[in-house]
Amino acid sequence: MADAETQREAVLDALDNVAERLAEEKEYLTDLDSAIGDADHGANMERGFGKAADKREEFAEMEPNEVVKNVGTTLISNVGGASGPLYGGSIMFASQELEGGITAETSVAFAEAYLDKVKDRGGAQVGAKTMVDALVPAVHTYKKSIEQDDLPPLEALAKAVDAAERGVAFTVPIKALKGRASFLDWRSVGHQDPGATSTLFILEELLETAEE
Amino acid sequence: MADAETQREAVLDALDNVAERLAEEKEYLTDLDSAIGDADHGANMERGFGKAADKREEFAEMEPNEVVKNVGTTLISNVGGASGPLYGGSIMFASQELEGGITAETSVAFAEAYLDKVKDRGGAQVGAKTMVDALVPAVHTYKKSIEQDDLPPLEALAKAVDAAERGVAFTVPIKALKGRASFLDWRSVGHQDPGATSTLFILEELLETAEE
Amino acid sequence: MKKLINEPGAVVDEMLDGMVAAHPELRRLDGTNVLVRGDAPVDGKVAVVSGGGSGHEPTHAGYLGEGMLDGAAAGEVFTSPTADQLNEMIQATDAGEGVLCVVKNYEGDVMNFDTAAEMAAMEGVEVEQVVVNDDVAVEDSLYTSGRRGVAGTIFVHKCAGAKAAAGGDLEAVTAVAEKVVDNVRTMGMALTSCVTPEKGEPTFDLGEDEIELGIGIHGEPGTERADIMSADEITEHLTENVLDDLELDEGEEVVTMVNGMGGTPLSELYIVNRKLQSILDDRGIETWDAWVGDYMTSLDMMGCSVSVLRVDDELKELLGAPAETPGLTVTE
Amino acid sequence: MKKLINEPGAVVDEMLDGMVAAHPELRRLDGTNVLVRGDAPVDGKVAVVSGGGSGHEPTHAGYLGEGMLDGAAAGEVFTSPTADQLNEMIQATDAGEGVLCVVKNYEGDVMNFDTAAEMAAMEGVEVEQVVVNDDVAVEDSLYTSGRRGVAGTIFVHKCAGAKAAAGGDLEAVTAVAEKVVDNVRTMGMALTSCVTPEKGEPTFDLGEDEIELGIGIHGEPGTERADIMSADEITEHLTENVLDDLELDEGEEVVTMVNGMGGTPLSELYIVNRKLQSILDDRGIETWDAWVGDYMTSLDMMGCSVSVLRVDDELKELLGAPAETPGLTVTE
Ligand SMILES: Nc1ncnc2c1ncn2[C@@H]1O[C@H](COP(=O)(O)OP(=O)(O)O)[C@@H](O)[C@H]1O
Ligand SMILES: Nc1ncnc2c1ncn2[C@@H]1O[C@H](COP(=O)(O)OP(=O)(O)O)[C@@H](O)[C@H]1O
Ligand SMILES: [Mg+2]
Ligand SMILES: [Mg+2]
Ligand SMILES: [Mg+2]
Ligand SMILES: [Mg+2]
Repeated sequence: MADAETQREAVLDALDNVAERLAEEKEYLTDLDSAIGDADHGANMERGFGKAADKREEFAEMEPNEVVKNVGTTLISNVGGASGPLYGGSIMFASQELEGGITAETSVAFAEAYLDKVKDRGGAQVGAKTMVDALVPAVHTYKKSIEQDDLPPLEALAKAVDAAERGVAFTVPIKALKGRASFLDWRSVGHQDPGATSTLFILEELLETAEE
Repeated sequence: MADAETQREAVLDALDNVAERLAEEKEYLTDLDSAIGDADHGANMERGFGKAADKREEFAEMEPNEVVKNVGTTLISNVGGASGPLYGGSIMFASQELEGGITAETSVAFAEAYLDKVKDRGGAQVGAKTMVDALVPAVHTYKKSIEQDDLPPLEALAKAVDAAERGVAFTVPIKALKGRASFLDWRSVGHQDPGATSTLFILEELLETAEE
Repeated sequence: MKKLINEPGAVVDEMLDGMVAAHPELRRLDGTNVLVRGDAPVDGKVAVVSGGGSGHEPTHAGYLGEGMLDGAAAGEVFTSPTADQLNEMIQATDAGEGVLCVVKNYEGDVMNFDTAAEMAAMEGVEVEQVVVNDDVAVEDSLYTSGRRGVAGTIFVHKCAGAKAAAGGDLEAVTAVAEKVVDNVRTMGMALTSCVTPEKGEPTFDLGEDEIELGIGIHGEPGTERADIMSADEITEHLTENVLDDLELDEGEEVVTMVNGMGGTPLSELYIVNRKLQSILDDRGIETWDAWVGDYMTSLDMMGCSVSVLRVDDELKELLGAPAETPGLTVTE
Repeated sequence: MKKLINEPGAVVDEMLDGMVAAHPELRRLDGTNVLVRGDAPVDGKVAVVSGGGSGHEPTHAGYLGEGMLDGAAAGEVFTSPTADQLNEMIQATDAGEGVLCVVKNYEGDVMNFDTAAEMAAMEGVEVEQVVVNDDVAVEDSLYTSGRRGVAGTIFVHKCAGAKAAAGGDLEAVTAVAEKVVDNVRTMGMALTSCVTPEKGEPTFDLGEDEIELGIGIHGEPGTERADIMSADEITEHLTENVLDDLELDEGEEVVTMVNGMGGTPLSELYIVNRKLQSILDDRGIETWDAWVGDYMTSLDMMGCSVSVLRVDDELKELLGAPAETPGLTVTE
């Protein structure tokens, strides 16, 4: 188990990578949101994670779980929209699970708490064409890989990313029941959900960081 | 000299031809007005002369000069804009010259009165890039052809049409001093004046009718 | 994209500054995108507040003032404001009599307002929330997000604001707001999409002969694409959907709103109103008042929505009560 | 072209019907395109009337009502009304105290109003005419048509209307109107052209990176084409031209107007207002009141104009006097 400083640095690196990636994907996410939403998801994600990454110095003295919590509150204060409370509130809430440090075990607890909070706050189940569709397979796969298959976290995370990818693909052919896209009714079929997509990107960057 | 009925029929035929021609040229006139005005000259002319032509039945019992006067008032009531009072008011005013019937002589007096009224009402001299630039050469040529060259009215009218054509061409390279186009200042240079153009079309139709 | 802006990221901030410069009777809360009445909190009065994404001007801050709103929070364009800003708004407008939040039904708005209400409640502020969902274009169902809140929201601001101005307590003000929500229905359409400052191009593409029916106010595509129709046909379509849903009986009284989406000439809205009133006439429904204008826009979108509010004596009194705001003035 | 209309030829007629349906306090003179206050002629009061082409809504009929206009004549889109309709308007509003015609300086308008005034005078009506020419974009010269009348005209309506409401006689009302004309200047710009119902396509073509400076209100091209600039730069350009022409001294007071051309989101007008007020601040000029909105439009054109009116105590009192019209309400 790495010490608190190493863990914090890992969290900060992950944060940088996520922020950079979301900035790169801003236009793509916005295009997805144009098709079935209001064309702001890219800007929302870039703004939120950008602000969080800018706080590197503020975070320099914090415990890893506090850094994570602060990323959550930063998102809450800067994103707005649906994704603000969903991403921000759930990260904030789940950060409690990391109080004892980041281990394979606590990371599973974090993932579960995060998923629960998203479902709770947004009221969406799987199949509503939301970020939940990427999260559920990812979290389920991660938990099983670690707890039952005894895989190392890195491999478990790689499997979770694969799972999330399928979840994203799954959002395409289904009708939205929640979120702005639900207002389009049948016209939402055939389009990929922006929030599920940004969830995948974040997971990909966590994996990338962990591999480094 | 033709009797009142023949004259009235000639006036009504001319009116029909003019109305038809202006309807055909509506888009063209509007395009000219788009470039240096407000894109309504075509619609204005079509509406005005169309309404006048529609009154054929009302006109059926009138003296020729009264028909002409009524065409003028119809334009005044239906055209609006700058061209309404200019065309309508001047036709109405000049119709007095036809009280004794339409002859070579009275037609010259009509033309002169018409030109005077346009200049008076609108305050434009030659070279201001307005209908006056088509009218002045046409009226001057017509008058001289009849009074000094003793040409028959038909030939005089043909020469007047030629003269008006040059007037229209002359409006292209000069800067507008009057009318909406004047607000464009130097940007009006290079464009043909819509009102001079519609004046030419009307003269062409008068000639056409006279030739029939 | 051509817009009268300096940079996309500064639109909301600079617009709010320009608004306060034009309406010095409004005040911006330091470090926020929240505007409040200059005299907020108003002693002895329940506060009525609202908020949501920007791009709908004069909504929301345009309805700040006597007889309407006490606070208005502006999110980024089409993005609901964050919970902490909403919380600041609630705190700044509460005079101890409680605060009614008028929320349009979008999950983003609802979730952020929920969070803010929790935060404010922790500070001892009594908060109530009314969720407006007047858009009949969207099917209402337990398992979905339900209907959107759109232009009918302005009627909620007006009536709840008037009730608060008349000294109603939080319960009474909330009840009025809910009554309006129960009795107002709206449907909208677009001739063109809108261009957000961030994206810089139309949110959706519409052919020269196509329109979108059942749009919201966020430049999202509508529920249906249709061939271009005449103003009368469009008005008929919107109005009939609204009236069918509202289940009005002959002889009932209504207040109507033809709302422009931002890029529609006022002349066209009047053409729509002409048909709307003749449909109501034919059905024996009486128009007590007809609103025509840009009340809740989607930036530069061309199009309109038709709202119908069933009114009784109470609502008529509240709608007719004085209001003095940048976007709506009613005199006695 | 996509518009909320039924047919191009019916736009004005149907819009007027829709207006009266929305504002039953207005009345349409039978068989004309003239609207008047329902209570016209108003006993003992000088009438203030205006008119011009349609497409500028809420101008002109939107300013009918207490404290502003008594009559408004609507021509075809961008075409001044005919003299006989103007004459009917003058006759219908005259209560025996005389009628002031507020005319924007375009030859069409001037010639038709002139003719109408002659016709009305023959019936014994006392008629005065004030020609508004506030547009600094156009050079003023004896040998040309002079300057156009644009958005500053609304200030003339307001002040002359207030003077008439206060019991001023025809001479006094005319004098006030002339005072406003002498002290107001305007300059406008367009990001896009507008589409008239008749023509169905943009009056002029503008590239994606071009704007027109010095436009009027009829979709005519401006005096100059320029590369796209930021809102601040555009505001600077317009404001400086206006201020230079008005020759304001430090410490003088003004009322400003940022007028939208119809297709501009209100948020952008506020961004312009923000810069306008900061320029005035820098020059030590005091803004007594700032108007921001769509007061005199060009159909769906995107763009704005900036007007500045130098005010003294008299004008401030008249501007602040109550008015109740569809397009402008001022409360005491
Ligand atoms: N009720 C919900 N539950 C879960 N996820 C949701 C819900 N509503 C929206 N989302 C997610 O949020 C994404 C949109 O986020 P964003 O565009 O930033 O916010 P907004 O919809 O307010 O504009 C959607 O693609 C979807 O994945
Ligand atoms: N002062 C004037 N004197 C003579 N002709 C004029 C004057 N002003 C305008 N015109 C003519 O009127 C034409 C424009 O007519 P029209 O477009 O129908 O009216 P408006 O300019 O009011 O839109 C111009 O092309 C010009 O020939
Ligand atoms: Mg979105
Ligand atoms: Mg014209
Ligand atoms: Mg959004
Ligand atoms: Mg015209």
